[in-house]
Amino acid sequence: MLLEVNDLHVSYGAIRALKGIFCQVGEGEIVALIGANGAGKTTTLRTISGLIRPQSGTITYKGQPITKMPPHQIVSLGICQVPEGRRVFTRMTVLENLEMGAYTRKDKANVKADIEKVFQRFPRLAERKSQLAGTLSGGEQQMLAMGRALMSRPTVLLMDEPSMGLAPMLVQEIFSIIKEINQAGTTILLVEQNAHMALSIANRAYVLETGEIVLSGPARDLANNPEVQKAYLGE
Amino acid sequence: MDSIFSMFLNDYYIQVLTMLGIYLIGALGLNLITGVTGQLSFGHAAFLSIGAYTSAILSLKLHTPFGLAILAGGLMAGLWGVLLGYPTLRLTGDYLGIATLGFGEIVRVVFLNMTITGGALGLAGIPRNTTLTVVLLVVILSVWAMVRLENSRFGRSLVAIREDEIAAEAMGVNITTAKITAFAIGTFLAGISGGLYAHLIQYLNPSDFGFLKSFEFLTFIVLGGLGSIPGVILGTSVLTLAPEFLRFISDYRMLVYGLLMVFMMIVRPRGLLGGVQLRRLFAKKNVQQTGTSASGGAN
Amino acid sequence: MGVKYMTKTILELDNVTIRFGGLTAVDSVDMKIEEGTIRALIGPNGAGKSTIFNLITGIYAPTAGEIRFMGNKINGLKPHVITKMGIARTFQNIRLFGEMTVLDNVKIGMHCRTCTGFLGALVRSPRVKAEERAITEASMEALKLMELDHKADELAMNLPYGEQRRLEIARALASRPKLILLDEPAAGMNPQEKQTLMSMIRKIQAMGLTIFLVEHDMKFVMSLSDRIAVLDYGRKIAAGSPAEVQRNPAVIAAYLGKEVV
Amino acid sequence: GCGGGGQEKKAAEGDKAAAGGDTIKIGFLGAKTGGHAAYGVETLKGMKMAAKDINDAGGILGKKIEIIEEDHGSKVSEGTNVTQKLITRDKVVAIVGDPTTGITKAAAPIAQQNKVVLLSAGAVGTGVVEIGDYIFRDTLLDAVAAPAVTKYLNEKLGWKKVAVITSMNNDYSVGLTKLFKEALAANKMEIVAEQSIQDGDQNFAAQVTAIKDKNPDGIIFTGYYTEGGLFMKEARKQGMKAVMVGGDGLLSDVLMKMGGDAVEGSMVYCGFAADEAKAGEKTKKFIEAYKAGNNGALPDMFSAQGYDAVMLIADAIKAAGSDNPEKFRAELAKTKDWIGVSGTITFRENREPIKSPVYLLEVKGGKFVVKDTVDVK
Amino acid sequence: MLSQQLLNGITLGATYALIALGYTMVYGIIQLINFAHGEIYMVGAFVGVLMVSVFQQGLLVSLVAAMLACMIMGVTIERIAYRPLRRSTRLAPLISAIGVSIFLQTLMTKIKGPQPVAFPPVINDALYKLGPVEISKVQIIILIVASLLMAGLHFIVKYVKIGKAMRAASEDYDTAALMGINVNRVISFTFAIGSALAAAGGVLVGIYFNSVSPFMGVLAGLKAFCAAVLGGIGSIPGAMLGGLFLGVAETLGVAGGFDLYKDAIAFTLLIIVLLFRPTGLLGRPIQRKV
Ligand SMILES: Nc1ncnc2c1ncn2[C@@H]1O[C@H](COP(=O)(O)OP(=O)(O)OP(=O)(O)O)[C@@H](O)[C@H]1O
Ligand SMILES: Nc1ncnc2c1ncn2[C@@H]1O[C@H](COP(=O)(O)OP(=O)(O)OP(=O)(O)O)[C@@H](O)[C@H]1O
Ligand SMILES: [Mg+2]
Ligand SMILES: [Mg+2]
Repeated sequence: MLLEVNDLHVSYGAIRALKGIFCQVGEGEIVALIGANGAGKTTTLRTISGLIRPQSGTITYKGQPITKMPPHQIVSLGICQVPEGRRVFTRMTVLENLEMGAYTRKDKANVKADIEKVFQRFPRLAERKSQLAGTLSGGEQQMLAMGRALMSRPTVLLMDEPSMGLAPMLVQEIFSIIKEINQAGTTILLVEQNAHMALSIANRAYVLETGEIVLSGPARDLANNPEVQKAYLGE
Repeated sequence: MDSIFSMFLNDYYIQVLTMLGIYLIGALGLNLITGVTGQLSFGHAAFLSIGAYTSAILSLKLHTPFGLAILAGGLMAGLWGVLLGYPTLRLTGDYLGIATLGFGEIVRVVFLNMTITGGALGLAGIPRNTTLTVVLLVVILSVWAMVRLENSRFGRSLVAIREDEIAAEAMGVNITTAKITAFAIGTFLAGISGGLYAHLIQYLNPSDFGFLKSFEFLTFIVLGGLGSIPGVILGTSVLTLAPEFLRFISDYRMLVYGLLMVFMMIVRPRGLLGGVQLRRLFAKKNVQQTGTSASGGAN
Repeated sequence: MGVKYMTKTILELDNVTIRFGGLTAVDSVDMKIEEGTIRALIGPNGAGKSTIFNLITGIYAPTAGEIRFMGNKINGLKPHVITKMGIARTFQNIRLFGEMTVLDNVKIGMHCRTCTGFLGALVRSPRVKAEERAITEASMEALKLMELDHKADELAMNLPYGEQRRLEIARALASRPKLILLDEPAAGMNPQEKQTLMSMIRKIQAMGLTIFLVEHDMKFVMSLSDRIAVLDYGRKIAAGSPAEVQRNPAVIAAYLGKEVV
Repeated sequence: GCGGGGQEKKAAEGDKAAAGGDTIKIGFLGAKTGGHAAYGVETLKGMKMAAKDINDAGGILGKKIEIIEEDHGSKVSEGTNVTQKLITRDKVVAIVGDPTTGITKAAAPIAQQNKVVLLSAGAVGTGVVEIGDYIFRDTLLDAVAAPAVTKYLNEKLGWKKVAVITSMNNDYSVGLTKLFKEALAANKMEIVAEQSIQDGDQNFAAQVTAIKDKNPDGIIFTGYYTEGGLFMKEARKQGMKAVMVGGDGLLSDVLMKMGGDAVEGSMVYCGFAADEAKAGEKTKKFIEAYKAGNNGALPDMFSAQGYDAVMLIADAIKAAGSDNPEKFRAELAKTKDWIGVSGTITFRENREPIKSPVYLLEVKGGKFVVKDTVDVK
Repeated sequence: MLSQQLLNGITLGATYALIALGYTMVYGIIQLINFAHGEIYMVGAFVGVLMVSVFQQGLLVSLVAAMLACMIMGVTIERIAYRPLRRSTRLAPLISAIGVSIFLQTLMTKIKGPQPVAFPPVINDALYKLGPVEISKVQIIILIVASLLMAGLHFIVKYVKIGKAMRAASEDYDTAALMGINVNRVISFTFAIGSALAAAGGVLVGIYFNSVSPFMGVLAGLKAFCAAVLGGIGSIPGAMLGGLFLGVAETLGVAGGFDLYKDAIAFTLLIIVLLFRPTGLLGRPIQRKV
């Protein structure tokens, strides 16, 4: 397994957000993480990225423990994240934000080409190249956050609700982009409220409830699971 | 009352406690401006000095009765609070801080050059009317007033401004009026504090009200816990009493005092009593009360 | 309620335009919203929807055009004045008073309907006490409506995302608005939560309020709105009933991508 | 009404302490930290030396002197706290301090109310001893120095015509000019030119031009060192030869820095300067002891006056045969031609000190050296 | 002699600018009003004195030594007193900074005594005539050193990657870390540079005014803070401009005969500027996008 999470416990002060999470992401997979508000999805991703120190448990990447690594080192291993709530650098321009995404890269020429690629994917961003990211609309910021993560050419991409606030057409676009970069070799761990879409492109999925994994398996099986349908697919 | 105090406390303790009380009044004022409303003020000492000089001059030149002189000092400080607040409160964050800091320095320089204030020589011979009893009364009154404000429609609107100005405005809070009112009350208390100070120390000098004094007040409220009234009381007490308690280490006193500030901040980053509000201390009781009164209304 | 049948215009946008530097974010938009209806505004990202909300609530002033609320021109007024006149809103990026309790957040909503100043707070006369009691009761009611009353004493920042969104609505309701603007109220919610939210919004409508709504979840929008306006690059490209809009080729091309069922 | 009871109690406590203690406590009121620390620390050094000298010689009235040192961090409010503490808790019979006028004025009323002697070893401003009959100071006052120096200029240096330069926006300068003018009149000296400047000015061409033609014997400059240095520079540039005389406002190395060669020969008076060559026996011993304890550094005005302050108090106690402030206060007030390390001190009726000698320093080779000492009667 | 006054003002302003630069850098990233910055400047000046007097070094060596010593000190202070407070309210580290400032000032008073110390002569000061103005060697050195340091800083921030990382970190530590930025290192680096600049300022001012004291940092820190805000928080050219503005305003205020009101003039100007440009001279206007 490329990425393995073992018995992860995380608390915010008195609040126990994760109570022993186990999950695995294999090379080349798309793995979806679904669950209600406050289930602990974001917490899981932030812990993997090293932004939160777990109480206990281990995270390994290619067999190497990364649990105690600082976030920037984890990024340099190739694990990148599209954070929840966009988190663009509001006082920097769209272009500068994209450049920040390529911070760890040394190949300047390719960076330029990749920026062009992002602009092709999201023409809206190209139009607003030198606008301050803080004045972008919500959806535009979401596109920027996505584009910025792509700039790092990650091995593993963690995505936290990438479709939030996007127009329907763009939602479809985002999911096809996810598929596309996955096919190009990037492994993906996807957190989504839009469980329908998530399960339709994922290989496998985990269902999280109040800090624990309650269900897991191939995405298709989960999509057909009546409990899941009732709770997360609104059917 | 004062004679009762002096039966139990020697004059040194009385002096120290009186000073503590005076600082507390000023700190409560700053807490309303900075702690509750979130408006950074680095010029609080200026308002103390305005109150101090106003009341002292009234006492000296016009023999105004003590209480009246103090009140006038408070009102004068509040007036200047409004005059300063009006143009500057549209500044945000540190820019407001700097503007208030600048105002503080301007006030100091002006007092330094006025004849009625005695300029650099200072103003001496102010009658010593401030007693522990008076200060204690004013402290109790101020705490009471602040607790009432905190739990009112007005107090809530101030906190809302601190938390999110845009949302507060969108919810119908007139932020300009609210901020200026907070400034007026906060600086009024500073003026009262200054007046009491003048009538305790009996001597005023502009250099005692420089920006370092303003930062001292800020230290009181941040270390206690911004926006928390028990916090302000504790923070002010710790920081004004610590230099006295630390006298036994003599030459290392200020070294330790500096380290203590760093240490306390690191241990309690939100202040000693950050987030503690008197009301929340009694929260359970209150909830029950509203519960019963609500159901009573329904019946 | 009979309100629905009175076709009285509550909000009117007349040729409203705003520019940011060279960018025209909202371009000569006309709109009329009837009292008691649910109106949706949809459009691609960056079309200018939130900007229209900001214009209505006085956060931006239009470069050109006029906005009228119940016949009165409101552009140029301060946000708090507009709120007092009867328009309340929620924010796309949640803006709660994080360090205040849930109940206090809602009480702030009542601010413009009450009047105790700081002197009143000190004196605490029977009138003031009565007012405070009324505020608490009305706020609890708003919380009940949004099913948040059990969280009244928690700090707003400790609520999960979906509940924060509902709290924003409760807070807006507390200002007793005639018109309420909801900016992506369902974002970040799961399908079940969205269902609950829909029924809550219908309840709000039943109370006689007019609802103006921006949302990207088409199922949500289509089943809720009476009429829909579509914006693209700041211009209104279509308007009509949900069925009409869904079939409009321009809308499909610019926004929906394919017809939504 | 209430305060009265407290005071009586205090007096009783004071008596008890005076009778019962086996040490005589003298408090130090000053800054060891903060902006005024330079004055406080030096004062304290002098005080400690005095206490040591007294105790080594067997103390007074069979008791040792004990210095209670407290730091007020250069803050007025803490200064009053310290004063209260010294009086109430430590039961000192006298307080030496504060070296600055401001804090002295805040502390003095407390000492006065509690009938504890307060002797400032540094305050020179007005309105200090007026606070009450327990308040003293042992510094050189301009009112004493200016006439003495003027007389010296007239008699010893033969000056008849002078130019007077005042910095109009400087309280100190305006006041000093007034004192000098009175003294000049008393000595029948002529003011041939009078010019005003402002602190902060850098260009004095006009003023110098105006006085140059009057050919004064010397220039009396009452302002501060920065302007003094620059002023003399301009004077030399325009070919004036006369030297400058001023008060301790000119006493700073900055004078030489600003004036360079132009201030060679300029004269400045002050209350004390360590001058081993000309010093009397007592002073010489003091300087030696100070140097020994401070890596060869020389004592300044504050340490010398701090030393004298303790000695003055000790002698008053000895003379009164009691360390009760109410008794030795009177003896202290009678001090006349008392010889200390910073000079001879006499308290006038209003307890203002007349200090002798006035130290007249001269700039020589870029340094201040003692030119002469001027006795005051 | 307006041009002469202007020159004096610019020299004074250049030293303010040096201190303000460090201030604004730290300020821009961790939003900390680094009250101890003035104390670092003071310590820098003392290290300069020590190098010249005890180790008999020339100006350049002393300057570099002071800068190095203060770099280490600045980084250490950040580690101990500010890093644990990074995620708390903005005012918490301010208080901790005041504590550090009290500590350093008292410590220096203990070590060197409270008296001002004369800066031992390192350069023989000469005056040059430049048309209508006289400029001293010290002034020339200050202007040159300050310009070089500022140019160097500008280069780093504008063209070197860490400059951009600073701006990113200043907005959001977490997201910056998610870009692969070592936030701790960026912040340490900022403190190192800022403290070095302050030390340089300390040495230069020590030479200029020929006096170094444990209390010299208080007012200098305040002025630098004002200069930084005046220029626009976090803006490096702004800090330079703010420093110069303040220096010139003060000097001209004095020259105009408002000596007594010198500080008041500077602050009145400052308030007026802020009323017209609420985010400082070069600060970006705040965008209200909700
Ligand atoms: N900074 C924090 N402090 C305290 N509690 C937190 C914090 N962040 C999250 N929590 C709590 O931890 C739990 C898990 O939160 P998390 O954000 O991981 O949920 P989530 O599954 O991502 O939910 P959502 O779908 O709303 O994004 C929730 O109960 C939440 O309230
Ligand atoms: N203050 C501003 N300065 C510059 N451009 C702005 C500003 N505010 C908004 N814009 C631009 O105006 C356009 C409309 O933004 P708006 O937020 O209204 O979009 P929206 O329709 O709400 O989009 P979304 O669905 O993504 O939230 C966007 O392209 C945005 O970049
Ligand atoms: Mg989440
Ligand atoms: Mg929007």
